[in-house]
Amino acid sequence: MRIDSIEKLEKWRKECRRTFEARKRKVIVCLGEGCLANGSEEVFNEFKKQVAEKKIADVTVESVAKTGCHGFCALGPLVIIEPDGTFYTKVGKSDVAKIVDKTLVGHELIDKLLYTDAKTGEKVADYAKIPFYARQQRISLRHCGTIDPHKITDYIAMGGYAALGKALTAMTPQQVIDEVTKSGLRGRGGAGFATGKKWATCAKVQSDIRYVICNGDEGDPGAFSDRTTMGSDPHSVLEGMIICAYAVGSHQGYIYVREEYPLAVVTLQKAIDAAREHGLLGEKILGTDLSFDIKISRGGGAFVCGESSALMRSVAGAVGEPRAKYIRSVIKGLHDRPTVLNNVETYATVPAIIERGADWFAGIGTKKSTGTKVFSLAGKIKNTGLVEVPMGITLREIIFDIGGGVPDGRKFKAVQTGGPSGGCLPESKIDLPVDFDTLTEAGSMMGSGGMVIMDDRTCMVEVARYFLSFLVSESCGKCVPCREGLYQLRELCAKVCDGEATEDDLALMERLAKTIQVGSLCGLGQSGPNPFLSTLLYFRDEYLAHIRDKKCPGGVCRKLITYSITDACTGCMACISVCPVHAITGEKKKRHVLDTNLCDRCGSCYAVCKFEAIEIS
Amino acid sequence: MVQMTINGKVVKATEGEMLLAVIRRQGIDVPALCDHAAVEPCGSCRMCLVEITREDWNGWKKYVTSCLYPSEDGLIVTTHTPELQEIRRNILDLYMARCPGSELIQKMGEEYGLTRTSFKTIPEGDNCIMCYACTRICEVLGRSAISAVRRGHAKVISGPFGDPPPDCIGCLSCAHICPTDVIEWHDQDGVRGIWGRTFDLIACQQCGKTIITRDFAEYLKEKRQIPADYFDICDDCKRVELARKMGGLVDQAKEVAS
Amino acid sequence: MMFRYTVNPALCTGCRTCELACAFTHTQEQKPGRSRIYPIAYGPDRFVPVTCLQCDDAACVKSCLFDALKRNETTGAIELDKDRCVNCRACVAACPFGCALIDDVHDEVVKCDLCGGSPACARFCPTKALVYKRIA
Amino acid sequence: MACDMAKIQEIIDRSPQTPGSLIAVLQDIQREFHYLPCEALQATAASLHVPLSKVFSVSTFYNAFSLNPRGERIIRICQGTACHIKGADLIQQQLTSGLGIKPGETSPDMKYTLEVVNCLGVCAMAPVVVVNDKIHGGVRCDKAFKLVTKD
Repeated sequence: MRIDSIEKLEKWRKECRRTFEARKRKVIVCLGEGCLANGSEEVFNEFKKQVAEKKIADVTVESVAKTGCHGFCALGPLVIIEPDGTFYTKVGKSDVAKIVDKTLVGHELIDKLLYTDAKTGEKVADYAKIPFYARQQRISLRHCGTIDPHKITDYIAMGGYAALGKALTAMTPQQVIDEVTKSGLRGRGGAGFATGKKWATCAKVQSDIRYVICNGDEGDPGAFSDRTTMGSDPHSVLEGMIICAYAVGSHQGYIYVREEYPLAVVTLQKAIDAAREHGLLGEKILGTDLSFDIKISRGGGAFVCGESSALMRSVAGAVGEPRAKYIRSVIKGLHDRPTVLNNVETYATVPAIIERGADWFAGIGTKKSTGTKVFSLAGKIKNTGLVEVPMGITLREIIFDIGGGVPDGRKFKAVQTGGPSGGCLPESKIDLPVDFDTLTEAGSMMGSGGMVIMDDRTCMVEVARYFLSFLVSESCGKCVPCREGLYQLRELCAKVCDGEATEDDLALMERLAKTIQVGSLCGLGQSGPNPFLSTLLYFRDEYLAHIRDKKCPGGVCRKLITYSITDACTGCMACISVCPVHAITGEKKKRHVLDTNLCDRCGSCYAVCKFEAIEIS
Repeated sequence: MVQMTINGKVVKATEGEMLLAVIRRQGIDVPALCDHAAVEPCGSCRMCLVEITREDWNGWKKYVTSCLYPSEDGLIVTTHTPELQEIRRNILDLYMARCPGSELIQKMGEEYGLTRTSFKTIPEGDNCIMCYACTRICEVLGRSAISAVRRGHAKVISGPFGDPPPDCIGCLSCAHICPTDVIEWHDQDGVRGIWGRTFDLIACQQCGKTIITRDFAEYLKEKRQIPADYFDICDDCKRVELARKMGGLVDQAKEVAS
Repeated sequence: MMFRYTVNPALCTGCRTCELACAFTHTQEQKPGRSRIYPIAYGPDRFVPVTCLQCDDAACVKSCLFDALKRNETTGAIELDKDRCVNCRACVAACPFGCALIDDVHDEVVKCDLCGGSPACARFCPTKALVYKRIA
Repeated sequence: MACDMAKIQEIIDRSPQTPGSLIAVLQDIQREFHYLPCEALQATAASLHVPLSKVFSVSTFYNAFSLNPRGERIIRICQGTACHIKGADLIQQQLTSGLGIKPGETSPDMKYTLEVVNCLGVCAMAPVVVVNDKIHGGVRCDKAFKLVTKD
């Protein structure tokens, strides 16, 4: 069915809403990657089977719905029973029968599956009351976890494409640009460039062809919000892109999705096909003069392709090497045409701004960083997952109030933000309000919103070495400071980890880091030394401990630690079976012995010991 | 025409002309390793970084590779600040670790006071500075026989599959353009060897002197419509032949006149 | 403006002044490179000063894949842009008259450029066998 | 190695025969064969009018491509930051010693290929191991070998 006018769109919406709301009681199973990894597909199928068999009055097979990622990945697979908002966590296939019998038929709660508030120890039934959700304000993620990403009707029912209709019929392209400018929206991809300004520049360049590209190459390790948005609410990305195309006068768009996200590609393709079928993409969108289509361009597994000029070369089928950006891509981008490149979260936010107005959006967040930002919480934190919060919220609120703090009773040490281009912030910076500018001032950056939390068992020098290794393997190799410089910096960092470095080496590292920052061709190289520089800034004592005392305070660096087995050993044999170099010997129920000469200090025994009988010194 | 300031001196340049060319025209020596007039600039060696600013930038300045930055009105360019010299020195330091055997790099390093690298010499390093001059010239030539393979620190220049490149015609452009002379080749007994391949050299039908390979001649014939027989004789013999022909005409004219 | 460079072998005595003048003009170094002009004997005491004819449809220009050879519209000479030349020698092989040359001393391609409009060979030729003059 | 040339050509013909299709074509071939056979690169170069050297360059630049045949079971260990912090190295060590192959290698019996990837975006479930596109979260190092070898 082609929707060729606003009237038809609204009529269709009524139908969609009726179907969407028809099922009074619903069982929603999260099928985001996190829950999928824990077996949520089996749970979903089991629900369908059980519900069909048991014939419950107000719950039909159609009432069992799947959604994209709900954000609270730590507790997946997640199941929500609407309209009560009953929130079941870690649901296994074997739990399904009980849920059907007790909750769906008997309207009872199953305590075991409910969320336990970490502070009070109480069970919380309604997910809206869980701190993880209660503190969030979802704009970009507004539909994630509530709609089936494969159903355009779900999106329409939730008010989808209304913003596009509004833009196309009630606004001129200039008014759209003005609205986005007024909202203060800044690019969510990392650098935080003003989106409205970018669109305005592109629209002004004389050209018959302009391109709109969505950067879905979320390469920062530790960030996964774009994957979620593309996979759980693809239409809001499309809608944002179409609005942008209207504003700047483009007929062709591309979504560049990284190779590592196969599910997102499938979901996006389905969404594009559905939008095309309904006249929301292609010729004469919604019966207006706007013609615009979107193609998916799959990445090839190269972090550097997140850099705009490399990305555009990759879209054109070439090696993703960046070029010096003295002519900005917004003027001369893909195929040398003016090109608007924004990231997934930015586009997904646009429809909300058009619909609810720039003032509403600008009223959220801080003055210079308006709106909300999605953060991916991972690492040593209880509530791993995705959260969307207003800009200006402190790191403490995100990590401790929403994220639940560090697990296993360990101490918070640092939070890494912004991926390999960002930095590590220590506890002294934890009350920093999070926005584009404060993070940069503190020596880190927003990046794509990844936050990896580290506890006191982390060695910051080793973390720097890890990031440098990442960058060495991801550098395109075009320019010397990045190709040779990061390699040498990594080697020097490894030398520190091995306890073989001197203070002169540290000075050399600082000198080299500066040259890499200033001398590199693209952003990857220029920001490459950040993880090293920020750890040095806040954890210089750890570097010095490695150098002067030959000690690794985090107990990580292999050459500087030894493992031993204490009296707490119960003789469970777990460490013996896991030791790759067979350095541990012993019998069942007898204290095991570790041969330090054989031990290569990998830490496998420490990781598997349930009795804290492995000691690091 | 645009007007810029380079190291305090007002200079004129064509709009869009790359800064490096303008700077060099002033007799200022800015080092560059990957730059060559026959290929598009690529900005990989970073040696030609200069500092630019403008009156209206309020003291803000930035570093750009002059080989890639087009001239524009009002630009204020500085080529040799202590910071820039430090960057160049560190880059050469890195090169010295990678290319311990390169005379050029060694010599340039010495100019910046480096006798040996501060870094760990790379065991698998050769004298290739990965400037892409060879692959770029091969592309201009229309062959693209060689390319950069893999990425990052593991990047090397090679033929497809690491094999002798099938599209190579043995023209030596890559070997000649290479700033560190790392591409090995030899002409011996009428045969040229390069990139693991051998090519027949065309021997002059009169004296046997060789100039280019048969494959290169074929390519020129096809791409630029040069008649095949032009390549049969060497330049020396062609000149002698020309002298003989012209002389013959002169003699004929003389006979006619007398 | 148009110029023409003419060679009249009948007047050439084979004195080789042109060769010296050429080599000196183009290389001020200690070891002079090869000249771009050669008086070649085609019989006893008979010489032709062979040099580039600056052909209209020149094979050297056509053969250069890097646009290093371009005609100077003022002087009429086909000039070699040394910055662009990579020494592939396509022009040397292609010139039907053998007048794109290899300078053996410096191992590079050289070619007559009419000294930028005042060819030394013509200036120094004692017999006027070589003449460079304006024709229009 | 014998190659299904007809299949390769069919895959190439699905995309527009322009240089811009290069990456897409290589991805389609890789998906079909799990690696890029040498003949496929040659056919791609010829059909899309791209020099073979460039096809090779692209296929070695991107991590997604493999030029060697890969095993029946492709095991990918995520080495993203979160996975690293949560002990991905230990998993890697268990799998390399267990399978007897290093990352990037395939076992001689063509059963397993071990690869390391820089973040799969499932950081919340760290550490993550992917076996033939099935994501496994919260992998424990002592269970890793069993996980990837079980049927």
